[in-house]
Amino acid sequence: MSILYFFLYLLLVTVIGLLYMGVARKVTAHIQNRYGPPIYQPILDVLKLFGKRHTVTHGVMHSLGPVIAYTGIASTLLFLPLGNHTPLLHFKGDLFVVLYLLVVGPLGMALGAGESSNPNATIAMARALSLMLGYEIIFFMATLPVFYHYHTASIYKVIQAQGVFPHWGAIIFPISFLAALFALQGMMGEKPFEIAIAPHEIASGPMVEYGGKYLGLLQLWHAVGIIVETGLLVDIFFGPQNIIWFFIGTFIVFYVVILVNAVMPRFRIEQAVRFYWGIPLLLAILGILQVYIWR
Amino acid sequence: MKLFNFSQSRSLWMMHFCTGCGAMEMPPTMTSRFDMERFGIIPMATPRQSDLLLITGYLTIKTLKRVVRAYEQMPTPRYVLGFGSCTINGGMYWDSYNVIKKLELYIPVDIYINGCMPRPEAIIDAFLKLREMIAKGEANAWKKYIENYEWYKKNQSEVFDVEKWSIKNEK
Amino acid sequence: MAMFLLLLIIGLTGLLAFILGPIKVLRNIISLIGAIGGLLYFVFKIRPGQAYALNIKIYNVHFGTGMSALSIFFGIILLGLFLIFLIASFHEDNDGAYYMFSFFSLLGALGVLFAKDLISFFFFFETMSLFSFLIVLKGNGETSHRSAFKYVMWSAFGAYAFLLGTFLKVNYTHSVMITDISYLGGNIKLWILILLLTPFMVKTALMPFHLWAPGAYTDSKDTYTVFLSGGLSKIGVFGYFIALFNVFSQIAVLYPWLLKVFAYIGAITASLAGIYAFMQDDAKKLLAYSSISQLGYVAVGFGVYSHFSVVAALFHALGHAVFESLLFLVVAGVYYRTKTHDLRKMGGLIKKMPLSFIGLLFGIIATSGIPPTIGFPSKWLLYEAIILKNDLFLVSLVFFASITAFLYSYKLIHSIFLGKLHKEHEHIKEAPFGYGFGIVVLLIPLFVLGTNPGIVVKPIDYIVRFYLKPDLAYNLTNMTTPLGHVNFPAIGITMTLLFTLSFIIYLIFGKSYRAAQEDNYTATEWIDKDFGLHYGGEFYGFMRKAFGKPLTWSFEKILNACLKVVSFLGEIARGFYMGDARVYLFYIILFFAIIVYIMGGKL
Amino acid sequence: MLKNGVLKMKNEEQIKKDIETTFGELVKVHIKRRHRIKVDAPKNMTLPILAYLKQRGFHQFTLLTCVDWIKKGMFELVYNLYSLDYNVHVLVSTHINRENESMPTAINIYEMAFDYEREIHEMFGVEFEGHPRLGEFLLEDWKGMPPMRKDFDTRAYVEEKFNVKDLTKELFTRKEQPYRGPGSNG
Repeated sequence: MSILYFFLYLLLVTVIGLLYMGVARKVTAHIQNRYGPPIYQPILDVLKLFGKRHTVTHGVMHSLGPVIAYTGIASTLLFLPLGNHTPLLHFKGDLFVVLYLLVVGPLGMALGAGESSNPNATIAMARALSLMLGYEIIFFMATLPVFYHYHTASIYKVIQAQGVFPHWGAIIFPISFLAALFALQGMMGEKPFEIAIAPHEIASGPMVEYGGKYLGLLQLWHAVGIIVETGLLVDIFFGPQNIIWFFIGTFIVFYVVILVNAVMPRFRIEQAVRFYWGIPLLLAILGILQVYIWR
Repeated sequence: MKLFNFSQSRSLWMMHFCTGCGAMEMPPTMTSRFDMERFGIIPMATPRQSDLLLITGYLTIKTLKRVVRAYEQMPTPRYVLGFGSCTINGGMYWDSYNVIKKLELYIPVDIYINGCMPRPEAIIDAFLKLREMIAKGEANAWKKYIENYEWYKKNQSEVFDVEKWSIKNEK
Repeated sequence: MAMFLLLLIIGLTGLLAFILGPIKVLRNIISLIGAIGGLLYFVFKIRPGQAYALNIKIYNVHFGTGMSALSIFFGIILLGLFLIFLIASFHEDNDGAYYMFSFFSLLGALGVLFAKDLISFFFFFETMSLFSFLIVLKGNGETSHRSAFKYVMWSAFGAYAFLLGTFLKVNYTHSVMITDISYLGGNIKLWILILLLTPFMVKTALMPFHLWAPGAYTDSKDTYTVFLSGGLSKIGVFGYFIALFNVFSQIAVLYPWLLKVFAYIGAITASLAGIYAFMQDDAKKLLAYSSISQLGYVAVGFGVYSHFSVVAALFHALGHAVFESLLFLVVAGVYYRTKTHDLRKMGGLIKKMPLSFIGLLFGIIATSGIPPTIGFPSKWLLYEAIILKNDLFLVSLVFFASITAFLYSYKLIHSIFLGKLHKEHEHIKEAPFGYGFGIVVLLIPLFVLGTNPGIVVKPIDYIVRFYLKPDLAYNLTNMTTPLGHVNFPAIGITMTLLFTLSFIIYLIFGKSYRAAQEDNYTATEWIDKDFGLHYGGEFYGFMRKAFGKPLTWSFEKILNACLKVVSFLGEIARGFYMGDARVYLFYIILFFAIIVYIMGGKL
Repeated sequence: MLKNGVLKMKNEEQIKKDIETTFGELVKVHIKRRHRIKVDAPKNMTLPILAYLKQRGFHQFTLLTCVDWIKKGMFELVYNLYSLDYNVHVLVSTHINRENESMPTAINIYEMAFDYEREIHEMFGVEFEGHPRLGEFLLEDWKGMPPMRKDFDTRAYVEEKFNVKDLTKELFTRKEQPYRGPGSNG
C-alpha cells in the first residue's frame, strides 16, 4: 500500500507545483496588463512535451541528466516534512540531509547539460554553481538561529516547537527571515537572479539542447523544486501545523517571489555574488548575533 | 492521441527566429496589446524546445540555409507558418537574384497568411486556425518533409550547397 | 617482534625491487608480493595493545614501540592505498629506485604509527619525508625540482620544530616517551605542544604551511600522488591525535582558546583552498587544493574537541583517503591516455573512458558530501558537533567551504569528461587495468561506508571513547546525536527507488536518436567538425571579478618578500669576507677583545 | 541667407576657387546647386583630390557608389564627401572602363572606404589595388557574374535558379527607349 501512497504523494506535489507555475505566469501576465494563459497551462505544456514524437540526445549522460535531476528533487521532497504530515520514512527530515540533497538536482542537470557540449549550457552551469556560492551560505546562516534556538537539527522538531502564532520563527527572528527571503529568490532562480536560465543571453541556459520528454522531466523538476524550496522556508520559519497551512504558507511565499520576479531586471553573475555578500550576509550575521544575545 | 493533439494545440512554443520584415508584427502580438500567450504560445529560445517556426517575410538564400538547419533541429511534430506574399510567390522581390520565390519547395508550410506583413489580428487568426487543425489532427505538413525528404533536398541543393550545410546525423 | 618483521618485509621488498630494477616483470611481482604480504600480515597478525613494546635503553634514553587501535586504523588505510597505488603504477615506466623510495616511504609511515617515543617517531617521520621528497624529485614535470625543494624545506622546518619540542619535553619531564605533559607548570607546555604540532600541520597542509602541497602533488609521478595525498597526509592526522590526546590531554581545560584558533585555521584553510581550487586550470593542481580543503575539515574536527567531532574528523580522514585517491587515480588514468593535465585541452572523454567517468562521478559526489556516499556522514557529524559547541560562525564557514567543493568538482568532471571530444583524442581507449582495478576497489568502500557508517564508527568510537565522554548513539546504519537523527541507508534506498521511477518515465515516452557532435544549437550558424565548442578553460573566470583584489593576496607573496629580505642580509654578511688573511686576523683579535670585555677580565 | 535675391553661396565659391587654384585645368569643378559641388577628376587625380579635400575640412566620407554606363562601356565611381563646418557635399567622380581596369584603393585616406570598395568589387567586379580583403562580402557562395552589372539578366537568372516560370515575357516586353537623362525611363 505504501508504494501506491508514495506515488500518489509525488503526483500530488508535482501537480500542485505545476499549478503554482501556472499562477506565476498568470500573475506576471496581469502585472504586464495582459490576460495570460489559463492556470493549468503548464500541465498542458508537460503533456505536450511528453507527447513529442522523437527528440535528440547527445549521449547517455545527456539523457540521464534530467532523470538524476528529478530523482534529486523528489528524494529531497520525501525528506522534507510537509506541515506535520511526515513523509513515508519514519525518520523525520534533518536539515543537513535536505540541504545536501537539494544539490543533487542541479548537479544532475549540470552533468546532462555539460554532455551536450553546447557553450551556452556550460556557461549557464558555471553561473548556476557560482551563484550557489552566494545564496546557499546566506540560506544556511539564516535558518541556523531557528534551529539553534530550538536546540535541534531536525526540521520536524522545529515545526512542532513552533505551535502557536507568537512562536513562529519569522516573528522571533525577523532579520534572518528577511535574509532567508533574499536567499530564496536566488535559490529559485527567479528574475533578479535568473542568471543561469537567462533566455535572452544564453538561450535558456542548460535547457538549450533539451527538447521533448527531457524538457518535460525538467519542467517537473522545476515544479517540485518550487514546492520543496518554499516549503523548506515555510517549515523552518512558520512551522505549519497541518498540510493545508503548509500549502497556504508556500503559496504566500511563492506569491512574494513572483511579484519580485515580475518587475526586476537581471543581475550579472559577479554583481549577484557581490550583492549576496553585501546586505543579505549582514542581515544573516545580525540574525546570529540576535540568537547569541537573546539566549 | 486525442489528448496529445489537444495538449499540442493548446501549447504551441514558437521559435524566436524572425527572418524578414514581418518580425515587427510579432512584438505587438506577444505583448499586452494582442497577447498570444493566452493561447499558450510563448517564444522559446532554441529550436530544440519549440514546435512552431514562423517565416515572417522574404527569405534570402543566406537565411534559407539557417532556416533549414533550424527546422531540422526541431523535434517532430513541428509546424511552419508563412507570413506575407513573399513566402507564396516571392512578392515584390519576384525578380531578385537572392530571394527564394516559393517557400513550399524548401520546407513544408502549414498555413500561409497573405498581406504584405499581416497585422497582429491576422496572425492571431492564423494561430487559432492552426490550433483547430492540430486538434483535428490535420496539420501534418511535417510528415511530408520526412516522407519525400529527397525531393526537398534536391530543391534545396539547386539553391545552395546542401552537402556542406546539412547535419550528418545517424537518423 | 611482529612489528619489526613487518617493517623488515617492506624494507626487504624495497631493496629487492631496486636490485631487480631493470627486469620489469620480476620487480613488479616481487613488489606486489611484498605489499600484499605486508597488508595481510598487518591485518591478521597485529592486534591492538599486544605487548610488542620493545624497550631499548641506551644512555638511559629508552625507545619503545607499541600498537594502539588508532595506529591499526591508519595502518590499514596506508597499506590498502599502497597496494592500489602499486597496481596502478605498473603501467607507468618507472625504474627500480622509484619503487624502493615508495616502499621506504611506506616503511617510514608505518614506523611512525608504531613509535611510542618521540625520538623514533622523529626518525621514522624523517625517513618518510625524505623518501617521498626523492620521489617528488624524480617527478615528471620540469618544475619538479623546484617543488621538491620547497617540499623538503617545509618538512625540514616541521621536523626541526618537532625536534626542538622533544628536547624541551625531555628537559622538563626527563622521559622521551609520549607521556602526558599537561601537569607541567607555566605555559612551557603550550610551547611544547605548538612545536610538536607544526610538522603535522605542515604534513596536512594547513593554511599557513600549505605552500609545498600544490607543487609537490602536481609534480610527483601521477600514481604516487594517490599515495602521497591519500596515505601520507593521514600521518599528519595521526600526529594531531597523538599531540592533542596523548601528549597534552588536558588542553580543553587549560587552553580552550588554542583549540578554537586551531578550528578556525582549519575552516579558513578549507574555504580558501576550495576557492583556489576552482580557479585552477590544471587538473592535478585543482585536486591538490581540494585535498588541502578536505584536510581542513579534519583540523576543524580536532579543533572542536568534542567526542563525535573527533569521530567525524577521523571518519573524514578515512573518507578523504577513499575519494581523494579515487580522483587522483582517475586523473592519472586520463593522463596515461591523453598525456596532459591541462583542463583546456581535454574534453568529451566520456565517450572513450566510461569507467573512469563513473569513478570520477562518484568521486566528486563523495567529495561534495552528497548523502549516499562516504563524504556525507562525516560532514553531518561535524556540523552537529560544531552546533552543539554553539559556535554558529564556524559552522557557516565550514558550510561555505563545502559549497566550494561543488564548484571545483563540477569543473573537474566537466572539463575532462563532458563537452566536445578533441580531434586528437578520437582513438584513445579506456584507462588500462591497473587504474580500472583501483577505481572499482575504491568505489566499494565509497558506497558501503556511505550507507552504513557503523562499520567504521565502531572502531573509531572505541578509540576516542577512552579520552572523551561519548554522547553519540549509533548502530550499523543510523546515528543519533543530541541534535538530530539520520538513517543513512534510507537515503540510499529512496534515491535508487526514485531513480528507477524517473528512469521508467524516461523510457515510456517517445524515442530519441543520437545527434552528431556538431548538430548543436549554435544560433543555427554552420560549424565544421573540429570547431572548438568545448568551454574548458577559464571556467569560473567571471568569479575573479567577483572576488576582485583579495584573490591576489597570497602567502607566496609574503614569503617572497621575506626571501628578499633574507638575501639582502646575506649580501651584507658576504661583505665581511673580503678574502685576504689580514682582515680575518683582525676579526679574530676583535672577537677575543669582545670575549674579554664580556667576561669582565675574570678569565 | 537670401541676399538681394541671390542665394549667398560664399562657402561653395570659396571651395571652388581653392580647388581650381590648386589643381588648375586637371580637374573640372562646378557648383550644381547650394551645398553641392561636383568635381570631375581623371583616374590618376582622384586620390590627390580626396587627400586635399580631407585636409581642407571634408572629414566625413559619406559613401562610394558605382554607376554602370554600359553603352559608353565605362564605370563611374562617385566619392561623396561632406564637411560639417561648411555644410557642403562634394561629389568626386571618375570614369574607369568596364573591363578589367583596376582603381587604387582610398583606404589610407578615408578608412571608411574599406567596406564600400568590397561591396563594389562584389557587385560590379571593380578591382581595387591594395585592398586587403576583397573576396566574398554579402553574397555567400556566389558563383555567377557580379549581379549589379547592367549585362546581368536578373529575370533569366531567376527563371533558371528558382525554376519559376517567368510570366512577364508574354505580358509585356520592355521596348528599347532612348536614354533621356536620370529617372526618365520607367
